[in-house]
Amino acid sequence: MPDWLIAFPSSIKLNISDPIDRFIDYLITEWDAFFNSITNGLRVFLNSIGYVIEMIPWWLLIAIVFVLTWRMSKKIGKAILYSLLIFSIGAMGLWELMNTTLSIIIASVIISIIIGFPTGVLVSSSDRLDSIVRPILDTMQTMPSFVYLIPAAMLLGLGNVPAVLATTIYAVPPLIRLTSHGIRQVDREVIEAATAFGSTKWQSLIKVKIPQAMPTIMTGVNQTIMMAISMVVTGSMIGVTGLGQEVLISINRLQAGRGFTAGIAIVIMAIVIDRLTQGIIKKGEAFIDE
Amino acid sequence: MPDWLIAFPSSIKLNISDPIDRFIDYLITEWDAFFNSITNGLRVFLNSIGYVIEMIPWWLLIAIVFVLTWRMSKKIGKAILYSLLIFSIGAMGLWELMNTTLSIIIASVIISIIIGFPTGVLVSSSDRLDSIVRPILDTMQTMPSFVYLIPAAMLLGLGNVPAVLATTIYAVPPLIRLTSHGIRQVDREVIEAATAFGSTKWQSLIKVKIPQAMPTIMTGVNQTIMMAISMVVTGSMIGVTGLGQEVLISINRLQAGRGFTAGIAIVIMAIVIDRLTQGIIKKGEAFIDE
Amino acid sequence: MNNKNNIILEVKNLSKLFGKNKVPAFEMIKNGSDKREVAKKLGVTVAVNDVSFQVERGKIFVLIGLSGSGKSTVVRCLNLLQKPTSGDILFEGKSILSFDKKELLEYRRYKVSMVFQSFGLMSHRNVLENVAYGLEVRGTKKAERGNRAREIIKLVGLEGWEDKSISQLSGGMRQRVGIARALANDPEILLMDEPFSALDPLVRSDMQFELLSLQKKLNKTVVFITHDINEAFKLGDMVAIMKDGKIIQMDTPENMAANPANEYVENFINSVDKGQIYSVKHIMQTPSCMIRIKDGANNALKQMRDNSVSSAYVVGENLELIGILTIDDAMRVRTGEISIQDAIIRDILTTNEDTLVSDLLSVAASAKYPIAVVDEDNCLKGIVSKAAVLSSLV
Amino acid sequence: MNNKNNIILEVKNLSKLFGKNKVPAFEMIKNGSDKREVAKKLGVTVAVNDVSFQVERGKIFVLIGLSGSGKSTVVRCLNLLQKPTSGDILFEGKSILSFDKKELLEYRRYKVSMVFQSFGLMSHRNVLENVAYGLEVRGTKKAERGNRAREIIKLVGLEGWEDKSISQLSGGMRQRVGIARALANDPEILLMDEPFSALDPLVRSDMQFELLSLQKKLNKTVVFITHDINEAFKLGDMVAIMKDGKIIQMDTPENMAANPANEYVENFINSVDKGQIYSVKHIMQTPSCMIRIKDGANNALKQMRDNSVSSAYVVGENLELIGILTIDDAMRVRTGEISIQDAIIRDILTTNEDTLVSDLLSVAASAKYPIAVVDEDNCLKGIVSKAAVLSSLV
Amino acid sequence: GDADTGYAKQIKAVFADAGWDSIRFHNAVASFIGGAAYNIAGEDIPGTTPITYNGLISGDVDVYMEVWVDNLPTYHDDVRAGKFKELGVNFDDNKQGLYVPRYVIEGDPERGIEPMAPDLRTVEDLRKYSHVFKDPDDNTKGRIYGAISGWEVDTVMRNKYKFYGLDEYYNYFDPGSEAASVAAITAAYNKGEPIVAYHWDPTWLTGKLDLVLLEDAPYDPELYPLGQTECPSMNITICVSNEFYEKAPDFVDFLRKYRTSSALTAEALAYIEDNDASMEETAKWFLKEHDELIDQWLPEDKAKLVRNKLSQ
Ligand SMILES: Nc1ncnc2c1ncn2[C@@H]1O[C@H](COP(=O)(O)OP(=O)(O)OP(=O)(O)O)[C@@H](O)[C@H]1O
Ligand SMILES: Nc1ncnc2c1ncn2[C@@H]1O[C@H](COP(=O)(O)OP(=O)(O)OP(=O)(O)O)[C@@H](O)[C@H]1O
Ligand SMILES: [Mg+2]
Ligand SMILES: [Mg+2]
Repeated sequence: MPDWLIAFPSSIKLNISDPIDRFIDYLITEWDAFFNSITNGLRVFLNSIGYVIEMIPWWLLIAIVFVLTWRMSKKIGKAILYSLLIFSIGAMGLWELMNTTLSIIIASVIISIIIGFPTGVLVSSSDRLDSIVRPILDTMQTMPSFVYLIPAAMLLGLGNVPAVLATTIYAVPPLIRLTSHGIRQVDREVIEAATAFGSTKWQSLIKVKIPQAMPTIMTGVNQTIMMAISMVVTGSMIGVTGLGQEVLISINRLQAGRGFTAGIAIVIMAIVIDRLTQGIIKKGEAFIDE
Repeated sequence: MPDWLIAFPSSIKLNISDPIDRFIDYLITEWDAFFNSITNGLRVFLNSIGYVIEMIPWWLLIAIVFVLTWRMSKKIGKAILYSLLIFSIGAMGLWELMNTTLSIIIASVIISIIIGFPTGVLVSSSDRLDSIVRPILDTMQTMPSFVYLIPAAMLLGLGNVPAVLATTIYAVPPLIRLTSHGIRQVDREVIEAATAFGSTKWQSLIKVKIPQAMPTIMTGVNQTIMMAISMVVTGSMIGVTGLGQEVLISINRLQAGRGFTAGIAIVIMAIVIDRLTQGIIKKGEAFIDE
Repeated sequence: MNNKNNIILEVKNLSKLFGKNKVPAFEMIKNGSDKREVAKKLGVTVAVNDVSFQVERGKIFVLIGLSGSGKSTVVRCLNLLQKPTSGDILFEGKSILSFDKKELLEYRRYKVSMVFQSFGLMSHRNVLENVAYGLEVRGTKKAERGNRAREIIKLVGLEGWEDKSISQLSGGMRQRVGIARALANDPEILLMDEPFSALDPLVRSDMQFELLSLQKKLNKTVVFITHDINEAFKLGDMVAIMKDGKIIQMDTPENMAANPANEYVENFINSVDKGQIYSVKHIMQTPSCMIRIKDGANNALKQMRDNSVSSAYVVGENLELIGILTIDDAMRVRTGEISIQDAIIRDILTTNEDTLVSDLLSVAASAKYPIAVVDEDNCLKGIVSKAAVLSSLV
Repeated sequence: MNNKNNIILEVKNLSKLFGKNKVPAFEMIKNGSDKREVAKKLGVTVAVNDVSFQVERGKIFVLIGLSGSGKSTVVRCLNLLQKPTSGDILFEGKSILSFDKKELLEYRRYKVSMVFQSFGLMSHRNVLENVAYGLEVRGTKKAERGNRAREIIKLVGLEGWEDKSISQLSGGMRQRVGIARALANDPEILLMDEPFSALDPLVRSDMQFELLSLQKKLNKTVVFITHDINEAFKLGDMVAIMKDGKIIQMDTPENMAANPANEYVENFINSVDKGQIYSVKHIMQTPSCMIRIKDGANNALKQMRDNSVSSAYVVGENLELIGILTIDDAMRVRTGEISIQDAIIRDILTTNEDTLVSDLLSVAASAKYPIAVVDEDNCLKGIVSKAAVLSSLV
Repeated sequence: GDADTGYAKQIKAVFADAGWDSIRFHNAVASFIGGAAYNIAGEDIPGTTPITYNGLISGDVDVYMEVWVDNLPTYHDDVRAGKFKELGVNFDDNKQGLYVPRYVIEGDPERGIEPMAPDLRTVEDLRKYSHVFKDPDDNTKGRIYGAISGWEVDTVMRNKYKFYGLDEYYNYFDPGSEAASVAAITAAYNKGEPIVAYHWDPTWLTGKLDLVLLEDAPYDPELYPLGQTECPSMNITICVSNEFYEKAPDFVDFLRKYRTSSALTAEALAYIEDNDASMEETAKWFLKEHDELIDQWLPEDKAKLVRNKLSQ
């Protein structure tokens, strides 16, 4: 059996690597100013979030978690549990690191929701758009973040800005997908009723489709938060401090226990943020119509 | 204002790091045989998948993609497009690497579906279970894989086995969540009708709930595939060769183009696997009842 | 008839509350508070309140009542789609609440099928697969259940639509798929929650006919909810009227129409087409003037004058009806103009006791004389006058 | 009446096909193929096939027909929930198909509201919010729309349920929420797709009454689908019967009941309670014997004998009804026993031409003589005999 | 003839590919020689430093050609505990410390870059130039790109930063990973911007870019951990797992003798970079180029086998 029947013939060669390199070089040299301005804009946003979070004394943050959980779940047990969990991050000596990580996560989640939710809504409205967007989302989720992080770091510098960008790229697809999916699943009859009463597209969206799709959209938000938090370590690989850095340090030092401690802190953040977001969105639904 | 009012008081100390270390040591020393048997079992499974994939000549794989896409979408254009995409991986010189990566992904996705789908179904049936499982899923998704990869590598050795485990841990939560969510969203009346006709729990599940929830479950499968593929690079950090390694090498050499080339190959795999899975599941639905 | 063994379904003091605070709510209604008070005070909806009834095998039991009065809830308790808050339900003397899992499954699979008020169809299955669902979960073979389903689909007039998806059907077609699904199961008890509400009169009367013949031929028992009083009275062997979760009257259609328990029931059944309920025996009168043929013309004339009527029924030895003699003809017989035999008008309208008044309408309208009611032996039982027909319709 | 300006809605050659291959299917039906053939050959469902009608402002236009005959589809075309495959729909003379986005929105918001066959309620909103939906999208202030919605909720008998979620309602209650939502909008045209199908007779007749009074008072136009022929004939100013996507007869209830276009229509409206359609003018006869009071007893006797009747109607100078004179009394007048004035029975039953036969039933049953039909001026127009009443009900 | 008979007895040797090119290069050389002369089937296993190091302990990795001793806190304890065998030093003439691009000091007329810190010689001199190495996140201070988090040297660099009072003028920035650090240096270099960053030599980067190591006080083992002296050149050792040590004594003997230098390694890295060559090609080229090494490392018979193989 000839070799090419088994192994892929090596004579066929597609080289996209060089053009990509040239393109990146071009970006770095020609578009520097442009990327700088993006960076600076984002940096201001990030810094202000960071600033606010820094400002909050530890006991206030715990109190906020307590009150929010209580008001949302109406269960004092839950409220105490979540406050204790957050408290334990401090007790593990990771309070400052948590604050840093928190601001990155909050920024990424905010940006993801701002981008993902409207995009999902848009995509739900057209099968054509969906079939265009779907492979893009696949790409965003599976293109290894390092591949674009390093060029991004070269364009934007190391630190929070490219980390937030990469986190957003990775975290936004589930929200887009689930928003679109949720809206598509809404009962046709209910939408028809809305149409029949003279709802504009916008009105049937806001007043009918989105509220009806809310449970699914909330699953999307949850996934987006999970994805964003799962990028914490990756972010630390391009210079973000915080819990991710702690994980990297302990891994490089082969300190499994220390790594797990930081990991647990991250998980606690994830659980608390997830619960609060779900609660807030549920409450928020009530206000969506006027 | 006293310092402890702002900074978390450093006198409060919770040390979980040492107990964790001791626990891992205990696992390594006492449970070695147990983990070895797990490893060996999994390795046999992985190797057989790998073996099958190695066996398939490149043109046959492309033909399979072509035929499957064609039969599922009934669109020859799509079939040609996907075949060309797979072909281009070969043309980029990454065929062998793709094969290696493919077997890991396929194994992880199969295991994820085998675990995630029934778990999701189970979780959908009980709110109590849901509130127990939800934080576990949050943990699985946000605990940085690095943290458990080192102990896992110590327990299970380097290579494919811990990589598949880590990938599964990371990839299975969206499927569980969306399966449960989808089933919970099924119209109560339709389930009632099934009950009224004397369906067992199993029958209403198989014949009504799952088919009705299928679109949402499919979104879950898509997310699981995406997550699994996004772990390719992490897998290469514990001894898996393939496209992930190619990405790591190019990153370390700052060869963005080469990294993107490997990344694009990964993305192509993602897109094709996703489409085929969605197609197969859609077709499969027809056979689910008897 | 009222043989205990014939009771297939017995509902005993069934109550069903929705909401929290069920225990205090239960206390409240026990102490005589009504639905509205309980709802206001505790936020508990009393859907069914201490309802008891028995359904005989092979009979159609109809529930009617105001919207929201708890009919659907009662029926949904009968196959335990809803768990009663209190009370008991006996199937063939055995409490269905005590059924274990397997018994309940068997009960639902073989004993009882349901037509849902809002259809409850499965959108992922086509018409055929929906109809075959009950057979499928029982384990009937694919070919067999396909045949059976096709048969029933034909029966409900949806032949040719087997492969369509539910979303392509009109409202009435969907309802018929729901009916077909329940019929396909061939259960002993059919629970039908407003099964014909979306059907046009032609299809509806076909369906009614099918239901009646099923019930007659195969001795099926039916619990039927409807808002159409005519339908209730046409189909029901026993009709119960519900209000605010209670049964306020339960009786046969005739008795109910004749003796409404109170003004509410009267109002409720006001719109009924009474000709459809009343049979001749309800409106016939004793013939005021009946003469034997051997009595002769003089006697006849005397009797007519005494009763101040202008015609008399002539009967034979055994009271068998022979004909009518008018006062004019009787006079002519007396004057010898004609013989009594010739004078009797033999070509007269007769009917029997069980004929529905509505079926008598056309006859009565054109009849010159009151209609004679006879039994199988042609014995005269009574007469029905035009005026009686008319007034029965009021 | 048939003034062009009064036509609020005009449907011209409306067709609606479902499925692919619409163009060849359209050819087929144009060439006279019927629904079934098209479905078989091309898999296209012909839901509506060349339907034309006009609806006058302030009238109720009723669509009836077999399940699946295309009624819902027609109505859904009227607010463009479904886009017609061909044909045109004019609202106040303007094609709604030519409406731009904004016009269509205004049309749906202010001109036309719909009650859906399967309710189409929004499960994430409570009863009040569902009812207020139409007002909300218009931009009505929260307080105002709340008041308006509460008012309408009361009207449909759901007071106290404002805050409940839809899943807590019974079938009939849900339907009433759907009705309330459409009414709250106060549109010019109400499209009602079997709006009362899940309602019990009491609530239903309340609703019918409300609908009629709305239509009368506020000059609303209604397009109404129902399966209840009585309802159709009771509410409809004009009734159209559909079959297989076509209108096979369109007429006023009386005409339709009197002259069904074919056997199908006859069968279809068979179950109708004809007393509800026929008014006295349909069944009254010219009095066979009418005498003037000044004519005297002899003349009266002669006329009665000529017509072989036993009583005669006595009228005055201007044909105004005075009373009845029986043949016995006339003889007594001739013998001088009593005066003609005393002989006339003045306490007789009268009615007028527009009374429904059903309303005459109770009177007719107890009446000794035929009932006199008079106009506003008490002039005798005709008489109605018991037999006529009876035979009109057949 | 050897190949056929030996095929059955081939010993598998798993080489750690800890993620950088020089270790891959040394793997390729050792692998080539193993294949040619010791019936060794070499195979790379990819991973990060800590994971491959763990693999060495657990026996998943057989041969570790470059153990950066000072980056592994437990290394000396582990060697003492006998968790694996240290065979010797691969090379020890490497450098590490704070680097700046040469144009920062001297300018680059070709690219039109003026000298930005003409008097910059030592680490201490940095105090004067914080305005040159501006921190984009904090315009009051400069930025020093530090070592990789968790490496031993990171602690040293942080101490140094404090010791010289640089903390007053600079933020110590943790780049997080090698790739990020290299990306930062490369990006700055390509744009001709100033940067001061921790790095080490040899890497392909130091081979490619013209970087200057800032001077520091002479090495003193006592003071070094406190950051007060220059970094010593680190021992880059070769280690094998205990199992492999038993299994392939001949090959282990060869590895014991294996020794290169920074210069040699840098040369090979440059070859890779310039020719886009594969590791195997580079190994062959390298052995041909430095034929003398074959004699230094191998007994005569084995050397012959290797030369035979090279000439094929
Ligand atoms: N979305 C659709 N897709 C395909 N076919 C449809 C669709 N909607 C309606 N049809 C078909 O159009 C025909 C008319 O349906 P329509 O709903 O108008 O009937 P209808 O007169 O309202 O019947 P019913 O009294 O049962 O509600 C039916 O044959 C139905 O199957
Ligand atoms: N799931 C539920 N949760 C709360 N209340 C309910 C629920 N189901 C029914 N109810 C209430 O129970 C009462 C009886 O409802 P049911 O459906 O039995 O009425 P029904 O007699 O069938 O009325 P209809 O003729 O309108 O269908 C209603 O007041 C209803 O609001
Ligand atoms: Mg009901
Ligand atoms: Mg309809």
